[in-house]
Amino acid sequence: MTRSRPTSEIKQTVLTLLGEIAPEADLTTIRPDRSFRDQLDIDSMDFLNFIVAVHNEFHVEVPESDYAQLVSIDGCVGYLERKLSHSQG
Amino acid sequence: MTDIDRTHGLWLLHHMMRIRRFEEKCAELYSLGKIRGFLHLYIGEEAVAVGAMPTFTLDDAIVATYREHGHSLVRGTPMRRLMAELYGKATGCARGRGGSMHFFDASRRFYGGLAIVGGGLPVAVGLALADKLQNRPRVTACFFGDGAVAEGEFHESLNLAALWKLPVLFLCENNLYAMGTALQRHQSQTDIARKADAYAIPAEAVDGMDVRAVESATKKAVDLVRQGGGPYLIEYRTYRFRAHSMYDAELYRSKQEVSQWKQRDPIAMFERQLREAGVLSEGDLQTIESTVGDEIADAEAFAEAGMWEPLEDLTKDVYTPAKQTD
Amino acid sequence: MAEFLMPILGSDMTEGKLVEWKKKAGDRVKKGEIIAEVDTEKATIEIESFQTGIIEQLIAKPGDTVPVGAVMAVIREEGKPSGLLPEVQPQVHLEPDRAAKPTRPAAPLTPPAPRMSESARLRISPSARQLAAELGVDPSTVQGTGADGAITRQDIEAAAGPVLPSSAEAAGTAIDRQARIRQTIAAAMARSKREIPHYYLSTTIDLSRAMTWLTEQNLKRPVTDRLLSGVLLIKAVALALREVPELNGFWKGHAAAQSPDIHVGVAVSLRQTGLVAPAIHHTDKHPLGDLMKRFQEVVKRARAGTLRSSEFSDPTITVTSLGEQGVETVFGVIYPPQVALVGFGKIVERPWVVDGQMVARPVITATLSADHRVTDGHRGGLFLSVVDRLLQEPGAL
Amino acid sequence: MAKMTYRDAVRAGMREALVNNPLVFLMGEDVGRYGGTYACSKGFLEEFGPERIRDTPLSESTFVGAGIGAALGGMRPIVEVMTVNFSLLALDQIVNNAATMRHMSGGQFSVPLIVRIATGAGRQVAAQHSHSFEGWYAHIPGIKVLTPATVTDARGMLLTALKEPDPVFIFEHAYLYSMDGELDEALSVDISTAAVRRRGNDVSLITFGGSLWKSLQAANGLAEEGIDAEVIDLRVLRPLDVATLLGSVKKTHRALIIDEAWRTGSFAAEVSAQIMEGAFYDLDGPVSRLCSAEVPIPYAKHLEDAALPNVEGIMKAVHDVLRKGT
Repeated sequence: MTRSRPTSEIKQTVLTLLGEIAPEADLTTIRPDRSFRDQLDIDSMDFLNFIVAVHNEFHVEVPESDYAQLVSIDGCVGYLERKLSHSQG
Repeated sequence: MTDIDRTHGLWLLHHMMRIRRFEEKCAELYSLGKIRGFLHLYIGEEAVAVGAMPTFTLDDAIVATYREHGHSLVRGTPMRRLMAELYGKATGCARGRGGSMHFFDASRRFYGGLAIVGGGLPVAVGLALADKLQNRPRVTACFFGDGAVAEGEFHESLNLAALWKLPVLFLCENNLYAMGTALQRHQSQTDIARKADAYAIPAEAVDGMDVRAVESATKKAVDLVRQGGGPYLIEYRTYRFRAHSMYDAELYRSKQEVSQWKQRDPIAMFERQLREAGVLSEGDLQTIESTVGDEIADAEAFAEAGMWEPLEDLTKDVYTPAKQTD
Repeated sequence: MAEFLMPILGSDMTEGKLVEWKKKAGDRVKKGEIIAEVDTEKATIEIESFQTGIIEQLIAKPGDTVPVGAVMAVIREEGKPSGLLPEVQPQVHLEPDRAAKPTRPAAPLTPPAPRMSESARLRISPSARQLAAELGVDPSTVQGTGADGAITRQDIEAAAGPVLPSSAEAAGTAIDRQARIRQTIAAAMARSKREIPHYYLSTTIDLSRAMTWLTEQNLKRPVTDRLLSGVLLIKAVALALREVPELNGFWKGHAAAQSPDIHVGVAVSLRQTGLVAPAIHHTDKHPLGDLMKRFQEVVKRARAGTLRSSEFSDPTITVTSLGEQGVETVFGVIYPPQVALVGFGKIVERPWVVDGQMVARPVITATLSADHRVTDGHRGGLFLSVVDRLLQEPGAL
Repeated sequence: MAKMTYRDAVRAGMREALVNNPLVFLMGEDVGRYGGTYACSKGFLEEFGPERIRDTPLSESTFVGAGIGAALGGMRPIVEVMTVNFSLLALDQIVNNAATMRHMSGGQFSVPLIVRIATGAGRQVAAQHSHSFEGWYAHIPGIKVLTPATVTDARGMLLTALKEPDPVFIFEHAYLYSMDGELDEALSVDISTAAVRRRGNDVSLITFGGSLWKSLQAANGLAEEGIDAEVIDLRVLRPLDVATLLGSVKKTHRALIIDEAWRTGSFAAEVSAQIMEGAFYDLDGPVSRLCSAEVPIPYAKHLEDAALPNVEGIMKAVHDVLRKGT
């Protein structure tokens, strides 16, 4: 599976993963630059499950120390682009 | 100037005053909330109870109505027991269960204060029937108001009593008003005494404001009935000076009519007669007032101090306890 | 001096309107004489004075509405009072009708022995039986708190746990379901507040050792096996219940029923539709990793509405954590028929004195709401101190 | 054991009372010369004389009131009100005097009075003569209400009632007078308990008075279908023997009440409430009632039969009870 993925695809995948965690949430209205934990009332258990989903989907290791970078959609996408492009390098 | 026996005259005056002051105290206690519910005062009609009641022995039976304070007082039930009943206390003459309209006294064959208009007449007829069937020389006095003559039970009772020649006296206190309905507005024949003619019952009308006239007419009738002459009807023409019950606005009669009748206040008139006969002194009046005042104050204190009936006795006496059956 | 009071002019009168005085101050009035006119709802009545004397002062003014028994005028008495004039009470003696107030003897507190009818039929009300069928609760497992041990709707609702988004709800629309869930929560909460005499205790626990140990653990663990602080707290509570077992169980009918097993109910918020507290069975027996798996599983099923009814029916205690909602201290309401609820707040950095030195430490406020019919503060306090002690050795959890 | 009609049993009871107790006398419309509307006092006038067998004018309120008065006066009256339909005219005397005197007088007066009243429909006498109001009377504290359905009870209950110090009302279903039955004179007959007339396990048929025999017939029909019905004869509506009827329902878990009165506010409604309150957790299905159609009872036979509870109706109702109560 090719590692490099276009940004829009990464973003779309992140949104679908988030949708599994919060099925009743309306993802079209959330602001990508702000923490989705507050907007969607995602607690630590949900966030852990999200991180596990990201790990399984993108095969990246996400240490607890990096959690802070993944609390918004843009943050996630940026983090994953770095991780994915880095691993390619 | 008919002469009046001083002792008897003072007795009659004392008892009329006694009723009058008792009823005035009741009005006051009602306004203070000590007496509740309905209260029908006898002020103005004292001469009837005081004149008629003593003509019956304690063996005779008395059936009266909800305006029966005067009758009970003269019949002899202690004033204390009546006041306690008005307070609803267990020391009342019906243990606080009857109130003003339902005084009872088995020891004096006083079968109540019965408050359904006309409801007492059939019971009186039955009491007389029992006396006749057991050949007892007793009579039954049945007091009722002019309102009762409109009830079917009045006609049924007079007919049955006459048919079976029963020893009962139908004593109608015609105070001209059935609550708020004047006599001529509820009776085609307003001469109540003549209604007895329909049942071949001897009857007469008497001035209910003249205690001696009441006394003599009633005594004559009682003797006739006691001899087995069958029933007798007396219509006492009297008037109540107060509202039907506490309180009504008395829209149904004029102030002039009331003050006109007050000119013939039974107590004031008899006082004059006693004075004119020279048998009444100022001192006598003071004595009566203070004796009556003391008795009322004592009755009030007795009622105040009386206990409420314990709630556990609420259903006591709905039925007669088994052991009391002979 | 005698006071003239607004008289009671009818059995149902509470006040009267003064129309006009018939006398003025200084006038002499005789007993029985008309002194004023008063309007009741029914009619205008002339009222009489019950004293003879000189009117000292007219207090009420025409047009005033005066309650029964209130003073309207003052009369200076003169003339010989007839006999013992009873002292006029200042206000109307509105004796409460004592006969009407039933004084029921206190009902004996001895719990009625549950009476089993001859064919050992289940004492369950028809409507409770129907609700049990709806909610998938087996009534024979439920202890009745109704008359003579009868099982009531409330018993079924309690047995079915505070919220029931199970499949049985599927039929209703989402809104309808939400309303019903809210209704059930409301019934349980109302009953709890009505029946359970809560007492509340709180303590602050230093979590520095626990958090350090957790970070080290998660570094070593793959992301799928990572632990959350919550699981440490749940395990600590479960183990602490072994030392203070009375907090673990139910209040049945009229007595406490301690539970031999420890099933901690974990409060999980369902975002719009409220809260559910499914049980993690035998919480004290699972190692942390395994407990984390069960914790995740339960939350996922709760959110998806596929919780098994058994997970609802028997949490022996409930833990709720509102740290993530920014709350420091939680004083929760016990879920009947349980007898205790443990609350955890936010983990915050706080100045902490260690050996006389001021240091910063991550701390958390732990609270206990408990049923005073079952335990008292002494045992509750002991429980919290055990939780604290256990959290100081996270490795042993 | 003698075989006789229900009417003969009533007559035997009254005659025994008149012979044994001189204070007993019978009063009512056509009880003397006519021998009683249902011939229950035939021959009494000749044997006991007009003093003790008294035909009354058509004045129900007054001769019932007179019965009360005579009882108060020491007699032991038996008043016969021809039918429950005319007893409405005497309800005031019954409720406000007979039932109330003892309690309201604070236990001073007892009213040892027996009133016998024919009740029920089924003889094509149309609406005004076909009422069943015994349930109304059972609402009144202070009196007892009996509904003898068997020949033994017709005689025995009257004699037991004569020992009661309080008023007792005996309702005799008009249909029963000419019914034959076994008179067990030895049996001591109480006036406080219900009787199990037929044992069964599947459903409790609870009834009284005239409806007993229809219920027994229905039970026999049901037995052929393998349905084992228990039949409870209440015998007494006040005091109601709740223990016996609950005992039956706790065994069968299903109940049908048969009452010839109109369904709304009927005595059957009271029995149903007692079962709901006392055996709620033993019920497998709702208590059901079979009463008269809520219509003035019509004259035409086919209409009257359709309006009244009948054997087929009872059996169908039992089928519904068994099906509904799954």
